[in-house]
Amino acid sequence: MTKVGKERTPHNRGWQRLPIMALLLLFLAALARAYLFPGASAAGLAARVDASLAAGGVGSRVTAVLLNFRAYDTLLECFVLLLGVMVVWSLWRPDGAESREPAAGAILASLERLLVPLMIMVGSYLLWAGSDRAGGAFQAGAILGGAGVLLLLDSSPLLKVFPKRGLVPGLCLGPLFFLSASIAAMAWGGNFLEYRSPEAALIIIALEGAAAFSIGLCLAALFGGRPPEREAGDGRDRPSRDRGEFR
Amino acid sequence: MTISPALIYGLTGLALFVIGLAGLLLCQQLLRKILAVNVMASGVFLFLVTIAHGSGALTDPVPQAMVLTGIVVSVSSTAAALALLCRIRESADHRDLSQKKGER
Amino acid sequence: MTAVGAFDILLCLTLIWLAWQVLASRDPFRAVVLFISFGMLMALGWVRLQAPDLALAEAAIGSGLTGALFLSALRKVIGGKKDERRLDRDEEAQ
Amino acid sequence: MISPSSSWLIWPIIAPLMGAVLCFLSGKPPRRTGLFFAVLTSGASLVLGWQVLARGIESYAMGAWRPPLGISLRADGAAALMVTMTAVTGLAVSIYSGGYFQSRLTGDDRDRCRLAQEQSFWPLWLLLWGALNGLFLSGDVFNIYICLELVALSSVGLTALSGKPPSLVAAMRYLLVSLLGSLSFLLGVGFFYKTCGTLELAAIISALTPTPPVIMALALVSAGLLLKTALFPFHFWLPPAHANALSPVSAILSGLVIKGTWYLFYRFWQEEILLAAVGAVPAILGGGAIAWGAFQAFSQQRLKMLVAYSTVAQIGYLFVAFPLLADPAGMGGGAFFYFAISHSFAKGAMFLAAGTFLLQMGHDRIDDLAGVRQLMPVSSFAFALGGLSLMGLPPSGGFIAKYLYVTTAIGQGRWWLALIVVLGSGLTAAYVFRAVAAILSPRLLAERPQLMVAASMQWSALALALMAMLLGIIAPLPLALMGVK
Repeated sequence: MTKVGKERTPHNRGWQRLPIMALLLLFLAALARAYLFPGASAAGLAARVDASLAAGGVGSRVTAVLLNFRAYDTLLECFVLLLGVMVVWSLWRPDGAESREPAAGAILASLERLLVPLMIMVGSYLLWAGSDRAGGAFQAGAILGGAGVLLLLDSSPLLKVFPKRGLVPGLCLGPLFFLSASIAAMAWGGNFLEYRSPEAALIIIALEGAAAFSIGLCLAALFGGRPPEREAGDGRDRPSRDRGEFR
Repeated sequence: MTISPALIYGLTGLALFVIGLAGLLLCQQLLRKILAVNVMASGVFLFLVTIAHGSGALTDPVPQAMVLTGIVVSVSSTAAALALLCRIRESADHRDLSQKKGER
Repeated sequence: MTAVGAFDILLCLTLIWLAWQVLASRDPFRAVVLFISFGMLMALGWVRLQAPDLALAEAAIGSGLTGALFLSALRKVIGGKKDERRLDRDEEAQ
Repeated sequence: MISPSSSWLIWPIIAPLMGAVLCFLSGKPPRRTGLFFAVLTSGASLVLGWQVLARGIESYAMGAWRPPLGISLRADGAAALMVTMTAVTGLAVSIYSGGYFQSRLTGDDRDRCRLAQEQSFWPLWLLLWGALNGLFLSGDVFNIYICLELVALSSVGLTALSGKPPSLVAAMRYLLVSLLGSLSFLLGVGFFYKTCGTLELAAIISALTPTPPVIMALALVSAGLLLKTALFPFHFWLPPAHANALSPVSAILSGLVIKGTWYLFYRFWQEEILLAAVGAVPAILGGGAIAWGAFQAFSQQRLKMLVAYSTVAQIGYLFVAFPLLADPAGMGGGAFFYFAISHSFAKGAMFLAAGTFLLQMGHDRIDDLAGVRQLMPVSSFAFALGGLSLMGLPPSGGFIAKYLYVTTAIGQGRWWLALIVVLGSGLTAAYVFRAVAAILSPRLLAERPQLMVAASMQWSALALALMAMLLGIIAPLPLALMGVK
C-alpha cells in the first residue's frame, strides 16, 4: 500500500503553497477564537419551540420546525431539489453519455430483490414515525431515493412498472401540492402556509407524504441524470429504448 | 469552561471547513474541488448542530432542521456540479479551471 | 452534559484525518471511497450529538447518495482504459 | 381570497415558482406559459411596489408564525424598489427570450438542441426570478441562504445552457465560487445564531456588537456575499460566465443576479456604527473595480466581453458609496439604489442589443460590427442609449445617480469619492465610445443579409434602454419609494 503522506501528494507541490497554508491556519485560529469566546452564547429557540409545540399539531420537534414553524424553508428546499433535477437534465446530451453500462450482477440483483421492498417499508415507517420520533419526509424520501438508485444501478426491470410519463408529474407533485395547499390555507382565511386548524396534523401528514414521494423521486432522478423521452418539439433521440425509465 | 462533546465537535467542524477550503483552493482536479466543497459543507453542518448544544441543556431543533435542509441542498448542488463536470469532460479536455495559476 | 469520552476525540480525529485524505490521496477512486466512509462516520457523530434525524439523513443522502453520485461520475469521466491512463498521467503532471 | 387591502408581499415569490413548475411539467417548449407567468410576476411586483409607496412598510408572517420562531417577509422601500426593478428588467428579458429561441431556428439539426434549450430556459428563469424576489423580501437569514442557493444553482444552469465549452467551464467556476460563498455565508449565520439566538435579520443587525464572534460572523457573511457579487478582486469568475452565456441569460446575470447579493450586503452593512468604522473597505475595493474593469473593458475585442467587463467596473460604483450611507439624513441611499436600478436597465438593454448583433452577424467582434446600424437600427439605438446611461449623461438614470453621488460626497466633505466617480465616468465614456462608434459607424455593409432577428427582440432591448432614460425624468417616484423606511 502506498503511503500517501503530506510530502508526496500532488497537491502541495512545493513552497509556494506554504503561504496559503499558513493563512488558512491563521484563519482556523481566528474561527476557533471566535467560537470559544466566553459568554457569547445566547439561548437558542428550543424553549420557544417547546412552548408552541402543542399548537403545531406534530409531536416531533424537528418535524414541527420543518413543516410548521419554518415550513417556508422546506417549501423552498423542495424547489432546490427540483431545480437540481432541472439543471442536471439540462446538461444531459444524447451523445456521449452512453458509456455508462449497467453494472449488473447476480449479487446486485438478489440484493435488490431483498433491499428494495425493505427500503420502501422503512421509508413508509419513517414517514409515519416522523410525527413524534426521529424521521420524517426527508429521511423517508432519502430512503425511497436510495431504493430508486439501487434500481437504476442495474436498470432493473422493476423500473418498467413506473410509467414513463409519470416521472415529471411525480417530481412536481410535492412542490405543487405544497404550494397549492398553502394557497388554499389563505382561502380559508389564514396566512400563506398556515395550518393551525384542528386538521393541521392531517394536512401535515398529507404534505409529508407528497413531499417524501417527490424527494425520493428527485434524488433518484439526480442520480439517473437523464430526462425521460419527451414529446415532439423536444425530439431527443433515445438510442436505447428498452432500459431505464429515467436514466 | 468545561470541555463538552459539543465543543470538540464544533472545533472539528471548523477544522473541516478550513480543510475543505484548502482543498478547494489548492487542488487542481475538478472532482477534488467538488469533494472539497462537500467536506466544507459537512464542517459547517457539524458546527451548526453544536451551537444547539452549547446554548443549554436542551438540544435546539432549529439548527437541526437547518442542517437537514442543508444536506438536501448540498446533494442537489453536488449532483449539478458532477453533471457539469461530465459535460465538460465530454466536450473538451478541460482539466483545470484556470489557465492562470495564481488566479485562485 | 456528559464528559468527553475517548470515543468522541477519536471520532473527531478520524474525521479530520479522513477529510485530509479525501483531498490529498492520489487516486480519485480512493478519494471517493474515503469520502463515503467520512460520511458514515459523520452519521455516527450526529448520533453522538443526539440528532438521530440527521444521522439518518446523513447516512442516506450525505454519504450514500452523494457517494453513489461521485462513483457514477467517476466512472463516466474515466470511461475506457485509455482515458484511465490519461488520468494517471495528468495526475503526475500536476 | 385576495382583497385589495391584503398584502401582495408573497405573490412576487409564489407566482414565478408556480410558473416554473408548470413550465417544467409542459412537454413542449413552454413559451406561452412562461410569458404568461412573467407578466403575472411583473404585475404582482408592480402592485407590491405601489402598495409600499401608498401604505408604508409591508410585512407578512409565513404560516402566521412570528419571528423568531417563524419566518417573516418584509418589504421596505429599498426591497420594494429592487422587486420592481426585477419586474421591469425581467419582463423585457422574457419578451426578448420569446423571440430569441425562435429566431435561432434554422431548420437544420441544431434546432433540436435549441428547442431543448428553450425547454430548460423557462423553468430555470422563472425559478431564478422567484428566488431573487424571495431574497429581496426575506427577513430571515437562513431563508436567505436557501434563496441564495436557489439563485446560484439556477444561474449556473442558465449559464451552462449554451452548451459551448467556454460557457461550461465558466459555469463550473461560477458554481464553485457560489458554493464557497454560500457556505461562508452559512457559517456566518451559525455564528450569528450562536451569539444572538435568532435568525431574524432585523434583530441580528440591531444587535451588532464588536465582540470576536460577531466580527467573525459579519466577516464570513460579507466575504461570501462579496465573492458572489464579484467585487474586485473577486471578479475573476464573472466576465467569462456573463459573456459566454446565451444573450438573455447574460442580461439576467448582469442586470439582476449581481444585485441580489449586493442588496444583501447593503442590508448587513447599513448600520451607521459599522460604516463609520470600516465603511472605507468596500469603497476602496469599489474604486479598484472601477479602474480595473474599465481598463479591461477598453481592451476587449468582443462586444459581449466588453459589456461583461463593464459590469465589473459598474459593481465598483455599487460599493464605492458605502461611506456615504454613514449619514442617514443624506441622499447616499438614494444614489445607491438609483445607480443599481439604472445599471440594471442599461446593462440589460446593452446585453440584449449585443445579443441581436451576435445572432444576426454570427460574431460579436467589435471591429467587424461596422454597418450593423443599417440592418438593425432599433437595437443599435438601444445599445447607444444604454451606453449613454452608463456614462451618466443627462437625462438618464445614470446621470441622476452620479449627480446624487457627487453632491452627497461633496456635502460630506469626501472629495476623493466625488473624484473617483467623475474619473470613473471618463473611463466609462472611453470604452462605451469605442463600442458605440463601431456600431453606429456610417460604413455600408458589403451585402445585406436577410434579417433573422425577431422584431420583439429589438424592441424589448429598446424599451429597457428607454426605461433607463425615463428613470432620470421620473426621479421623484423611486426616491419617494426609497424613502419608505
